[in-house]
Amino acid sequence: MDTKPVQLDNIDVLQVLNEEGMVDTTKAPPLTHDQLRRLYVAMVLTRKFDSRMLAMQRQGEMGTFAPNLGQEATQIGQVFPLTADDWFAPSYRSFGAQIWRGWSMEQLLLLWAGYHEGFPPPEGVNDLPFSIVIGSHVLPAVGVAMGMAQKKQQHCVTVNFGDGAMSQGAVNEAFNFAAVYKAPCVFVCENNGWAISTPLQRQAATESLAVRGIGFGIPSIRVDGNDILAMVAATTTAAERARAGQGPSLIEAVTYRMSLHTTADDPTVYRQEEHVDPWHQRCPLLRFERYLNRESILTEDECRRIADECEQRVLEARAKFREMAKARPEEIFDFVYHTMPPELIEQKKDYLSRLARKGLNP
Amino acid sequence: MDTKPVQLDNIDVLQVLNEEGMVDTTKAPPLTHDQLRRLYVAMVLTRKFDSRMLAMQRQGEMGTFAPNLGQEATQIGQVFPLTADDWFAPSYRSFGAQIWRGWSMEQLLLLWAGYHEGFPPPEGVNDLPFSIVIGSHVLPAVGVAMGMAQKKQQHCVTVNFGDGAMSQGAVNEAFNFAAVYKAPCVFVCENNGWAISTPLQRQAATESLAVRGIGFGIPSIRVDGNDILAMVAATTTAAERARAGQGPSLIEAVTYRMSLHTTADDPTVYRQEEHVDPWHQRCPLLRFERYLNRESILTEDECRRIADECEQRVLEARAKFREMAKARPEEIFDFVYHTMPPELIEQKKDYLSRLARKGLNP
Amino acid sequence: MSLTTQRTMVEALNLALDEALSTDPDVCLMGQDIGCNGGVFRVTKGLQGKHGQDRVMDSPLAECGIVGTAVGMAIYGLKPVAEIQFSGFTMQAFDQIEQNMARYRNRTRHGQPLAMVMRTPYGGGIRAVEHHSESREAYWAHTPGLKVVIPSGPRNARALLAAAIQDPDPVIFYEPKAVYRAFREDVPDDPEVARLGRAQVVRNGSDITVISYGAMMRPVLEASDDLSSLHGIDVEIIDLLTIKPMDTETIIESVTKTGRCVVVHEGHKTCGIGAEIIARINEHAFGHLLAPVGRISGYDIPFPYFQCEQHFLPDPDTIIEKIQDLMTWQ
Amino acid sequence: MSLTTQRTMVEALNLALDEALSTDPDVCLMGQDIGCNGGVFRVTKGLQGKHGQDRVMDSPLAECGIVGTAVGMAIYGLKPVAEIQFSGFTMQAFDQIEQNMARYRNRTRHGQPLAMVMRTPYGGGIRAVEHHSESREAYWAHTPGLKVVIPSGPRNARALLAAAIQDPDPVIFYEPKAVYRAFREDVPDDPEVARLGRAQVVRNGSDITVISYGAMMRPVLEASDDLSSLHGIDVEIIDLLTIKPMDTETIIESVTKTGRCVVVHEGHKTCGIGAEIIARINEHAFGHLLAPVGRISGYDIPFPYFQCEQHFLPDPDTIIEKIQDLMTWQ
Ligand SMILES: Cc1ncc(C[n+]2csc(CCOP(=O)(O)OP(=O)(O)O)c2C)c(N)n1
Ligand SMILES: Cc1ncc(C[n+]2csc(CCOP(=O)(O)OP(=O)(O)O)c2C)c(N)n1
Ligand SMILES: [Mg+2]
Ligand SMILES: [Mg+2]
Repeated sequence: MDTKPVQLDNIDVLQVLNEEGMVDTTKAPPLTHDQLRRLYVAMVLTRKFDSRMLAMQRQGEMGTFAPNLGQEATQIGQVFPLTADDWFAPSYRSFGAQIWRGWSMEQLLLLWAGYHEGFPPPEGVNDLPFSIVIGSHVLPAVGVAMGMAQKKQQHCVTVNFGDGAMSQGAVNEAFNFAAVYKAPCVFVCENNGWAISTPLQRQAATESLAVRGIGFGIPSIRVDGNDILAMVAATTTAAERARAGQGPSLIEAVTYRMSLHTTADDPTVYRQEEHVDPWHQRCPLLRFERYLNRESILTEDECRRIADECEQRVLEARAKFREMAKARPEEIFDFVYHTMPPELIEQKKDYLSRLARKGLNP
Repeated sequence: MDTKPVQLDNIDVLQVLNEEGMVDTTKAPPLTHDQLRRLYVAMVLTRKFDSRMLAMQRQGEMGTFAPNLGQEATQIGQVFPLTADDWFAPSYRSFGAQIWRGWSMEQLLLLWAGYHEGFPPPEGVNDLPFSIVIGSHVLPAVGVAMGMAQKKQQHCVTVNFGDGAMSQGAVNEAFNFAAVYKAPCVFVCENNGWAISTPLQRQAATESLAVRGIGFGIPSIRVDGNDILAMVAATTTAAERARAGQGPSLIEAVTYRMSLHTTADDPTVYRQEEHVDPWHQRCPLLRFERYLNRESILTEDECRRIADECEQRVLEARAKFREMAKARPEEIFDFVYHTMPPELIEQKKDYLSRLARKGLNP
Repeated sequence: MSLTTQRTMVEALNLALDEALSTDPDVCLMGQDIGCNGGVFRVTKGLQGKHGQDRVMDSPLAECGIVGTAVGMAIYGLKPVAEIQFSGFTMQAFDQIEQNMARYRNRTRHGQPLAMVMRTPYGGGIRAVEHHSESREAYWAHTPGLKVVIPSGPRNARALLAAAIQDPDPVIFYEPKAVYRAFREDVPDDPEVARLGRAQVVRNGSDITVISYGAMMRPVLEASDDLSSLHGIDVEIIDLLTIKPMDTETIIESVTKTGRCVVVHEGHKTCGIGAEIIARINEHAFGHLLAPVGRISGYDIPFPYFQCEQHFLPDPDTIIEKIQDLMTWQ
Repeated sequence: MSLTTQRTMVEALNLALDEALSTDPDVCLMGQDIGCNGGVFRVTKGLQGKHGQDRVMDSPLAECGIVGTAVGMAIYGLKPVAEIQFSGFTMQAFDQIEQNMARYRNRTRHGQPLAMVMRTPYGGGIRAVEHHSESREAYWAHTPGLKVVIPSGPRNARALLAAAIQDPDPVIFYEPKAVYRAFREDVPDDPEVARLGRAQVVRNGSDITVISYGAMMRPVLEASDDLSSLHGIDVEIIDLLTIKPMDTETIIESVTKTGRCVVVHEGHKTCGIGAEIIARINEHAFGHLLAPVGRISGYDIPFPYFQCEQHFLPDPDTIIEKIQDLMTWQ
């Protein structure tokens, strides 16, 4: 038996844009001004969408949903390197990434308002529907990647989940399957410090979650998740590795859940404002904006205009949503099987007569 | 955000007794001659029991079972440091350790011969029954350890499982729970290179399984599992850490499955003899014997006598087993609930009439 | 006469847990967010503050881990009460429930019995997202070794949970989340402990027996009010309370008397609790039946997205119509 | 007339898999030890050698991982056939089966249907250790979105597995391991594909209907031989073949004709398949019943350790006795 100690490499920590908005040019990804502007717009749109949806929820127009205030850079950064042939598997907090990928905002509103129409990935968008069950989409995402490998397609899958999801057995199985089959998969763990009321220290005994990947033989990195340039750099590298047949990577994107866990949650019960405060300074949008302004890639005026435009787009989506929001209770049997079996036909008949009794016949 | 790389320590690899039976005295655990002899006897007994059970199985007297030829040092080493107040959670291949812990060999024969009487841990033995479902005993073992911590008892739990079990989500959850709650738990992964026909390289993408523990923040070590002294040293340290409230450890015990996976298995279908060959030299018994002989702790004659005595004990156990082996089909309803509910009383009545029809009335 | 306090089911459950923690040092709680957050439905509110982090344990996000370690604590002699945040997530713990929680007593021939409870909210009606409205009590009823208990109101919730915690066997305690805050009821201030395995005839009647449990008791009661006042049909109502083992005797006694029966549950139809009740009536009261037993249940489709859930759930009108049908069955 | 070969069920299943791999490039297999070891029961023997490691994949030891990644491959458009080594270990995959495999089509409104199969040997009778003899088809029958198929002999095993692989919906394919090598049967050399959802009347009779499936078909056939030759009772036998969706029509037609019925399965009694069949007969043929429907099943206890398993399993004598009882029921 070889008795030399097993050497473990250190885990890199990546930050490109520091909290003052200064760039480390040696690490910056090569992005055009247009790309930088698109990233910025997507982040602003995410934030606008988030706050509008919160308002709608508070007014009773929306069901419970999970805000992502403060996580805009992790959201957009992770999907930026993906092509239409790559796949993305979102978590329930990934609507920023979903919009980037081509989900319409009105559809996402439908989804959170409890309409079945909101769930299926839109035509041409290679995404999974998101998973409400923590971690349950990670194995299917690896399966998609294994399918790509089997079909010799040089694409990749990016899958997004939280720090809490790292505790699920199924997620750890997914790491192992991806590593063993060298599946072209990018794991993005959005470590926002909380799983509802559970802080990271009660979720895991390691300071960095990236070390988990090492335990499975997956190249892993810890990234400043509030730094859009670091996110783009790390996910681009990981996606390229995956497409080149070099297997999976794990990216721990360190960010913070500035807002509620969901609209059913009251964080004042379990966390002090002092914990949240420092993160205001680290706001991913502010930091990126400072940089863009200073480098004259976008002026302050342009930023304001972008904000207005994004707000406008969100309002248009809301209007479309309001037109589309119509429950179709008569359809609930129609998608369970390819062809409805006799026992369901019988049950549907019974159900339709219940609807009829309520005056809801289609 | 702290941008320094995350430092990971190397994983120690421990060997005390090398393949020639030479000891590294700087690492040897402080054992008396009597202790060394007891370890040797237990290992010999394990081997004798194993080969007798195999013979009985081949003659139809025993059900399918999992031999542990070549794994005697991991078996005995891991339980050596445990007191009667400590707990042990065996795998289905842990009969060597179980005998050490106080399970009678006749009971173990009953167990493998399909008699329910074989399953319950004997009076006064703080063990779990073994788990046939890979990895399913690991979380309960951690739960026992959490119970100890909660009751402020300074004891520990050792849980034994294979390299294959490392892939189960539930086992990875167990690592995390143990780490987060600092449960007094010693994980012993008996890496024998195979999970039925699956070699380690298709089970995991890391060369050492100890690195998995690091991923959960658990101090981990790779140990020569065919070296009884290294096993004792590593498990003693781990048990002491656990009892002192310093939390769990993971020990990867590197050994080899010399024999069949189970008696239902035919390894010639999937592995070449060349792979097995080098392991004959590394035989844990031979190596230990050489050392004991050279140090005059046991003479060759004494070793032969021990072998005979062990064989004798196994034969006595077989005789007892043969006396005890009696199916009690009328009892199968009697242990499901504390008090048999009416619906089971009714079903048992029906069942007893079936037995009566077969002339099997108690 | 002892005093009572008006409580919601959430408050009544909290009371039962508090009492258990206060009187039995072996009782401990374990679950996600049950500590300072008090659980997502606030059933454990204040309990960590009162009884300490050692006994009211916040867990990592892993249901299998929660049940599996609770199994271990129970083996060690504790009486863990594990909370799974929604019954839809008990699937993650299925292996530990079926392979260990349900079997340890039998495996060890009473040597290592597990006195433990797995609590979890079940059922629809609160406009929740996917996987948050499941009623899969039939899975557990089909699993040998478990007991399954489902309260229908604050008072029986408290008394049944107390009984479940004291019970020597592992209990799946399914809480009808739609009832959590739906109404208040007088709950005795002094400890009250129910007896598991007993159904309750909550209303006597002579024309037809309605068997139900949990959240469906409310539409059942509403329907039978209407049936009696508007249609002169006299309904006998049985609240199962314990689903497994089932109180067959009470069922058979009632159906033998009325000759007619309807079962109502929100869990899916195929191989559901209704099927089992019908089979037992078929076995024990076939000769007394004047009509087939009616079965009102959730349909065999995934629980619908919440804009449609109210139509999926059995409602009083459906129950009324079915009963009227059966009263005139030829 | 096409040629046939005498095959065991294991060989017949191997044939179906080989045919599927040969004709459809999207079919792939995944499971523990299915590669060069050919699976612990040798169902996949030789397939990796013939079709390559990319298409016949040995997996790590994680059932949830097997089903979960198969779900992903199916989303990607492949047709994975996942093997779980024993049905007792499907508990480890319960979450992926219930939350993803069963629901993807509905969740995505037909957008991402999953054409996949999860094969697994079930049932007792082979003197196996704990957790190796489970029959929990009722779990899957209770789960919306799945189909459940259980063959009873080599020929239908091959035709049903071919159908399951071609089916556009996810199928749980339960293989009666006690039948694996129990006998040989003529299996056509040319491809044969059954139609899912159809029960088969394997013997016509007029006195009583016996409904069963899988490994229990053999004691049923044996019992009815005796009943007809020794007691002059003319038994009609239905082999369900597809458990979900269930061919209610065939059942009702038969029971309407005979007026008497027994269901036989080895899965547990409470909320089992028998309960469901009884409920359907109650709903659709109540007026035709001359006696209660008999239910012969596994008892509601963990499957016993193997020295006692033969007494736990329904046997011909039990079936004969029950049928004789029912024939004279008053
Ligand atoms: C299997 C499962 N268990 C519990 C829940 C309830 N739940 C919803 S979100 C959440 C916390 C998730 O935390 P994390 O993974 O960090 O993601 P985040 O919400 O922070 O984005 C929990 C416990 C769930 N949805 N699924
Ligand atoms: C959950 C589960 N899956 C599959 C099996 C079948 N099985 C029995 S032993 C075994 C291999 C176990 O390998 P490992 O963990 O390395 O232990 P070893 O047999 O080498 O001691 C498998 C797959 C099982 N018993 N339990
Ligand atoms: Mg989080
Ligand atoms: Mg092994």
